[in-house]
Amino acid sequence: MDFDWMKIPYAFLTVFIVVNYGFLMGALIQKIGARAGRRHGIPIWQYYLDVIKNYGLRSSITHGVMFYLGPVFRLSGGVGLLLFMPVIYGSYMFSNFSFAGDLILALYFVFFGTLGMALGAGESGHPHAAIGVTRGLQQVSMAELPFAMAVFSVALQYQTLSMTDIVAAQQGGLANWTLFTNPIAVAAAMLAFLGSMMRPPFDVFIAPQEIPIGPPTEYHSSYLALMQTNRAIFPVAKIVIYMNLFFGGAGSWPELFVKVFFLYLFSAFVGVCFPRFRVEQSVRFFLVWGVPLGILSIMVV
Amino acid sequence: MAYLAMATGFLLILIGFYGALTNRNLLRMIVAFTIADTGVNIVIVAIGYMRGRTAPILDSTVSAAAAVQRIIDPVPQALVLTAIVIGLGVTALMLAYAYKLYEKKRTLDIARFTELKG
Amino acid sequence: MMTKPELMKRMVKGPDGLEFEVDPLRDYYCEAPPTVMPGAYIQIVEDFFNWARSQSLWILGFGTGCGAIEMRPLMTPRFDAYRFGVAWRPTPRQANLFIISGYLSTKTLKRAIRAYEQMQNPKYVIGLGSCTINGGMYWDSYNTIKKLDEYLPVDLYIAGCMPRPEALLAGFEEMKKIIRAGKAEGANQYAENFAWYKANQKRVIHDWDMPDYNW
Amino acid sequence: MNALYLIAIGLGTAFLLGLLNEQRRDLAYTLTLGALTMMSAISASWLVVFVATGAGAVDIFTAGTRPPFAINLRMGLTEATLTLLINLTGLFAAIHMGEVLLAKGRRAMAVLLIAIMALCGIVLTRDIFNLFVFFELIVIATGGLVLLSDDEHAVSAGFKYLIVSQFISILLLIGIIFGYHATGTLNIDGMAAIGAGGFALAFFLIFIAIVAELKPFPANGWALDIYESAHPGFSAVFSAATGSAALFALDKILAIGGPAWYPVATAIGIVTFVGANLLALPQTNDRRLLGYSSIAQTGLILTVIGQQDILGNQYLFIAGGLLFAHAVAKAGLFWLSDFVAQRELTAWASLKERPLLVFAFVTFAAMLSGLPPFPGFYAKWELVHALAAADRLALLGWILFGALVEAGYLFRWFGYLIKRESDEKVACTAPQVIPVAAAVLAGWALGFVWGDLSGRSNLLLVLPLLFALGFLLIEWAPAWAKNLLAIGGLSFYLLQTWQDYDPLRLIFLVIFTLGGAIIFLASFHAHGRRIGFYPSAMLMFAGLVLLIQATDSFGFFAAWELLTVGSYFLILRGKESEPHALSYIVFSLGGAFLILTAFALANAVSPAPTFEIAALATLAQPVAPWVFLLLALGFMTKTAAIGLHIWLPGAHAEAETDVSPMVSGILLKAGLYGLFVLLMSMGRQSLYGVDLVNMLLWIGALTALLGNLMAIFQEDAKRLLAYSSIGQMGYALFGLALMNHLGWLMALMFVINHYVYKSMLFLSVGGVAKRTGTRAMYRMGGLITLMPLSFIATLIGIIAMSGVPPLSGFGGRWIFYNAIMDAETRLPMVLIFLSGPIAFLYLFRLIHTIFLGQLKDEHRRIKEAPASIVLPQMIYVAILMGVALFPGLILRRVDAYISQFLPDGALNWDGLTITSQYGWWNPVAIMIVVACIFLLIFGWLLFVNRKAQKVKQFNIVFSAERPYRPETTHFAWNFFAPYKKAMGFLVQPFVTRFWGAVTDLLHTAGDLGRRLYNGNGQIYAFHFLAFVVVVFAFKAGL
Repeated sequence: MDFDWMKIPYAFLTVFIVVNYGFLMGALIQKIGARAGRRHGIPIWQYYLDVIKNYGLRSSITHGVMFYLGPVFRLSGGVGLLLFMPVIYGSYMFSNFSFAGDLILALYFVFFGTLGMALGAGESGHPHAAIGVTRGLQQVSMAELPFAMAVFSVALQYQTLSMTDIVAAQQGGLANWTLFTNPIAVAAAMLAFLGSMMRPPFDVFIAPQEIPIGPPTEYHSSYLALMQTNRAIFPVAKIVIYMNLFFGGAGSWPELFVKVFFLYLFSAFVGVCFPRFRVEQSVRFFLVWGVPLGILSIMVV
Repeated sequence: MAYLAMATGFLLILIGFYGALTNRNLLRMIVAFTIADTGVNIVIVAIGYMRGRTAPILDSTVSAAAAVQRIIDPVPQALVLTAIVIGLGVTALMLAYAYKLYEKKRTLDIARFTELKG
Repeated sequence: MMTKPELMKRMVKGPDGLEFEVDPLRDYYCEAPPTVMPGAYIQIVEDFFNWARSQSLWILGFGTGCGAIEMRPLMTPRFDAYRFGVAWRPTPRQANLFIISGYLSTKTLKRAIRAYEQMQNPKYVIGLGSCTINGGMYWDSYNTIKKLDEYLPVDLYIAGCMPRPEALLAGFEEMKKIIRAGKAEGANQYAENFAWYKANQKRVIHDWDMPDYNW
Repeated sequence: MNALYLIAIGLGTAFLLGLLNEQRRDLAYTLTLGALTMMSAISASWLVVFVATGAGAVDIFTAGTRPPFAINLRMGLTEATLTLLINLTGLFAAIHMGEVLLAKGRRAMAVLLIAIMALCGIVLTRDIFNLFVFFELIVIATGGLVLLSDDEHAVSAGFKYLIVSQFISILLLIGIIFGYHATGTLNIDGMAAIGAGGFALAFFLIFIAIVAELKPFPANGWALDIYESAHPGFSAVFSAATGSAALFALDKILAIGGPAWYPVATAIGIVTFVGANLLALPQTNDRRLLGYSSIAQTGLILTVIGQQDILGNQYLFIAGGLLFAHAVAKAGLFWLSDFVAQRELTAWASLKERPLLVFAFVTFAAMLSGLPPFPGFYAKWELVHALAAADRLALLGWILFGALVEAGYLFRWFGYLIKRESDEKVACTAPQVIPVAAAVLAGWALGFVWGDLSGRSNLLLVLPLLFALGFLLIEWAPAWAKNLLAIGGLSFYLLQTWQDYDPLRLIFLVIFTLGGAIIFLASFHAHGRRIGFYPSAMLMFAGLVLLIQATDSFGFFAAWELLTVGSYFLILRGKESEPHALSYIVFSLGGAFLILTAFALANAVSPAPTFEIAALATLAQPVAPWVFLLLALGFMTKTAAIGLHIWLPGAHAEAETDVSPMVSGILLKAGLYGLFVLLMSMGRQSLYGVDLVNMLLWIGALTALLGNLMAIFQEDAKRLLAYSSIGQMGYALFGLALMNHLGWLMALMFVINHYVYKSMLFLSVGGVAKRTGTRAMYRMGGLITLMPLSFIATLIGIIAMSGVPPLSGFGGRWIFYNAIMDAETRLPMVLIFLSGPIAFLYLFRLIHTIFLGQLKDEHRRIKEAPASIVLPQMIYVAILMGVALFPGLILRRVDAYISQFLPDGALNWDGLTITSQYGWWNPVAIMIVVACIFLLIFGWLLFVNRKAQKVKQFNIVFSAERPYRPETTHFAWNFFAPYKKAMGFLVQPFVTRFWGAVTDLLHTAGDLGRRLYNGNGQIYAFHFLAFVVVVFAFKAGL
């Protein structure tokens, strides 16, 4: 696990690819959502324009140091998560900094961005931001449980915590995917996936109608731009974890794009069909459905 | 016949106990206690009695040499003297107490002196 | 004139017994005036930014008059403003376009000004219907604003006693042309003659219990 | 000097006083004092002779002939010590009651002399009738001395006493005369030779009469009234001197009865001990409480007398230890009660402004509850071991239960003394203080003597304890000087002894000493002298250090009790910490008693003079699981596992600013150290098929979950941190119970991490609470600009605690995941998985409600926390960064050490990456990558967003309206309301209600029992007779 300087440009390349893919796929998914409502939907390149416009805005205000650093934590959380994982199985170019830590690092690095964002939103002094953060934390904390149990059962199944080994074990055809060898764990994980993807039915904390868009209430212009770039990277990075663990990882970028798209689509489909949960309803949902599945998956493997 | 004294002693003790436990009047209790004391003293003296022997007084009739066969056991009688004196002492103290209790509450009913409880 | 208790100066005793005076207007609010924000140095970069700004118009969800109902169809499949990069944002911080959709009573004006001042430079204002131009049918009412331009720098008016959604879409296209032309500098105009605007506003709003510029 | 002079001087001076005329009172008083000092000198000389030469007992014959024809007195070692105790108590009582005696005149002095002479007589005489005579003298003397008191109820109390003593004397006389009739001798030794077979009923009467003198439980209404109403000077004599004399008399009598009567004595003793203690619980009158307590102690000694058959040569040591501890402490407490005006327990708060008197009270309370380094502690140790060896576990259980109840009400009383307010002034003259001072000196001297006699390590010679007690002597010095000394002492001790420890113990030692020193840095913020802080703190640290050093069970237990007592006094210093400190001491002492029983059981199975801790490994099977269970329960009271946790939130939250980190960061580790030692030596145990280690696993997991869950809903910042400590200890316990290499490594990582960030968070919250004057989080807010350093410390603390990668918390989580990979049972992991993210919730609540959000008006001019509190926080930040980057420095050696016990699954540490069987972790790489990404993005934002306008707290988008006031726009109250709706059912206070019900049960039992004494003397007499009948039936049934 040595470190050579060549990895840095590779990392920039990975981030560049994922950012562009994130914008395009995000817009596409939003367009598909619009088409479900029989609307024409936003143009595919719309996210680019929004980001450029937000970067280009001339004025901005700041509530304090922590408020200023909030989006920085958020984006470095997303980028870090992406770079700490072997995105493309078997390629030295795109295994980035995964020598620094294994699956556990990825699991816990998710909180890095959330923590920074929460602190920044708190510093803004806006009660809506604080309420939004608490709602988000409560939902995510309960959503993490089935996912943690699914990860544990997968780790037990393959007797390793390294992502590359897990992906290696799933190579060779569809039948070797964890989806088929350990379906209960995948079921629990996918439930947790819905909970953490900030889409209805679990998006009460950022929904525009609820408490005006929760944590990012006081963020604007270049802060918002940073968050939008993170909105592109973070879901892709999170889905890469699911893909590596449960759906056989990606041997090449096209394979990654297709798999990530379909996983992202899964949460979009559920989002379009279901109304929004209140926080205690979603906590009970995970307790009633997620946890038993998780326990079953641990006992079965 | 020899046990008559012992029996009366025990009877007196029981009377004393009964009197002390049932009478609420302080003086009556003290009198009951003195009865019990005398009962005990009688029992102590009765213990030393041996049939057909005389009082343990060494005088002309009983010589020192023949005393062992002739006299009854002298030790209980010695003890009873102290017991009587002590009984007297305690009864005197109880009477003094009864007087002070009466002086305080103008009553001799023991049921009235129940401030210290719990 | 300042009657509200929460805004009055007051003496406060800290936990360590230190007595000091708290003046809400000075302590709670930033009192800096607005400043003129020049565009990017190189014209090409400014043109590019203007092009990007025109393509992603974020409207502030602040319906002031009867025109607000016209904007709702834009979100429906029939008119679908999203196709043109137009979106609605709940907070003025993240909005660029402020649509005054109809008559403005003085009470609403006070809130509209606060919302406008919380938007980021560059920001644009569109007035719908005749009420924003000259008071419309409320021309002789005691509590409506007759001429919106005196209070906020308006970039575009869309005529019609409430223009239909198609008119709004056309209006948006028109607005985009103005932005791309670089002439939508209402924010800087507001900053330059801030005193004039503020004087007009204070002539109508009598309890202006906030600092002049509301960040 | 012939022992007879004891009686001769007493009697002679009494009659001499009679000759003096009325006015010469001070001469009479000096004569009395002179006589008493002479008698004490005689017994002291005899004691010296016996101790020096070790000669046998000496018989003194009267009337020139040998028994059975004359009375003989015997002066042995025990008689010498007892007569010395009696004479000294008499002397000091006379000094104490100086004015009363002078006021009442020479007759009272004469009666006092007679009383003391009679008590010496009881101890010396070997003749049974002579014993009766002396007992009657005591009755009359007590009748007289009771009237010395200024309480008008004393008269009725005296009369009740006389009624019952009449009955006693009648029974005694009959018993003696029939005993004489059967054996033909009045000499006790003679009777003992013949044995009580012949005259069983008569011996029963003698026996029950003398037992009645010891005030047995149901039949002691009269004694309580005397204690309550008599003059405290006399009550001291009545409880200490008369009690001991009567106990020795019973011991002599029992020689006649022989072993058949021991069970009866034990039964009466244990009933008295437990009954009196239970009835003492609801008492509010201080002297009546002392009366109950002295009856209970006499009952305990009676039980010991009843057990002398199994105690063998330890008998005198144990009985003596308990007797002297009781006598000195009771006399001292009675004399102290003379300084307090009202009789309620809370009125004793007036003693607060006299530190010496408070120290006296503490000494007496510690002696009574058998805490180290006093004789009661050694005696209790030997007694419990003997009982366990003889397999009399029920009796052992009852004794410990009674001792726990007694410790409970004594420390409750001490809590009133320290914490309650009283405007009374302490009126004490010099002669009244001398006896108390003498009692204190006697107490410590006895502690030293019993330490030597015990054959084990004499606690008063142990260096750390001496260092702690040394602080008592320099209480007058300013706080900063003592602080420097404390820091110096701790670090010096570390430098001296760190070589001879294995890596595991070394970590605990470093946390206890160096960790303590760093927290002491925070104590520089206190001004003035801070009386009582440094001795208790150093006592705790001495206990902790000795705990690590201890290799045998006695050292371990003594250290455990020392640190418990030290930490109790520390916690008690908080403003409203009285009820919490009480629940802490009762739980800890309960845990300590469990540990004591466990060691006793272990020692019983593998008999060895000193039981090595390591010998736990080779315990025989039937006992090993029980020992394991008891030890685990004992240690878990200290790590506040669920069910035993209710003391922790109050104790940690109400403690002072720099005491909270000490208690929470360091003290909890003592329990963990105990569990480490336990699991290291005993490994897996199963009881009735239940695998105990598995049970520990479940308890750990449950504690982790519920601890964290309860922490979420707290409104008080320190309580939140306290509950989170419970959760973290649950984590560590879980790691330990995994019983695999990485599990223990995780527990150790937690020990280090928890100490660092919990102390840091407690210090920063303490600093904020000191500045804002409140601990309620919803009353704070927006302090980030005013207290930046505290904010940074809290931020680093919560990042580390929540396990987010760059910092050391992640290391703990990573090892945890590797540990559970190869654990057998998998279900408890579920609870741990949930408690991870939950920790994240309350951490955000802590930092948001205090530092972020809206700044309140009254906090606008707040200064940063005092420098001395901020400095340790910055040190901790540095340590956290160090541990985060290079965990190998500490864990590498410990990893190797643990592999001696659990070889498989060790990590390898070469290079910067730490690889385990399943995954790898490179802390340096993570830190660098995260830092680079962060700085890059931060640079990018700075470039894009250069001219941000700094705005103030109300410039927020409040739907185009103006926020009303800071208090109404700061979101902090009921922070996680939806979570409470969804998960509220898990945090119902079942455990608190359970323990509340237990204590209420005890109190109502006490209240019901108290109704037995309705104050009517006749009923008391009836109780006595009923008691006689019951005991007879019991003896007949036996």
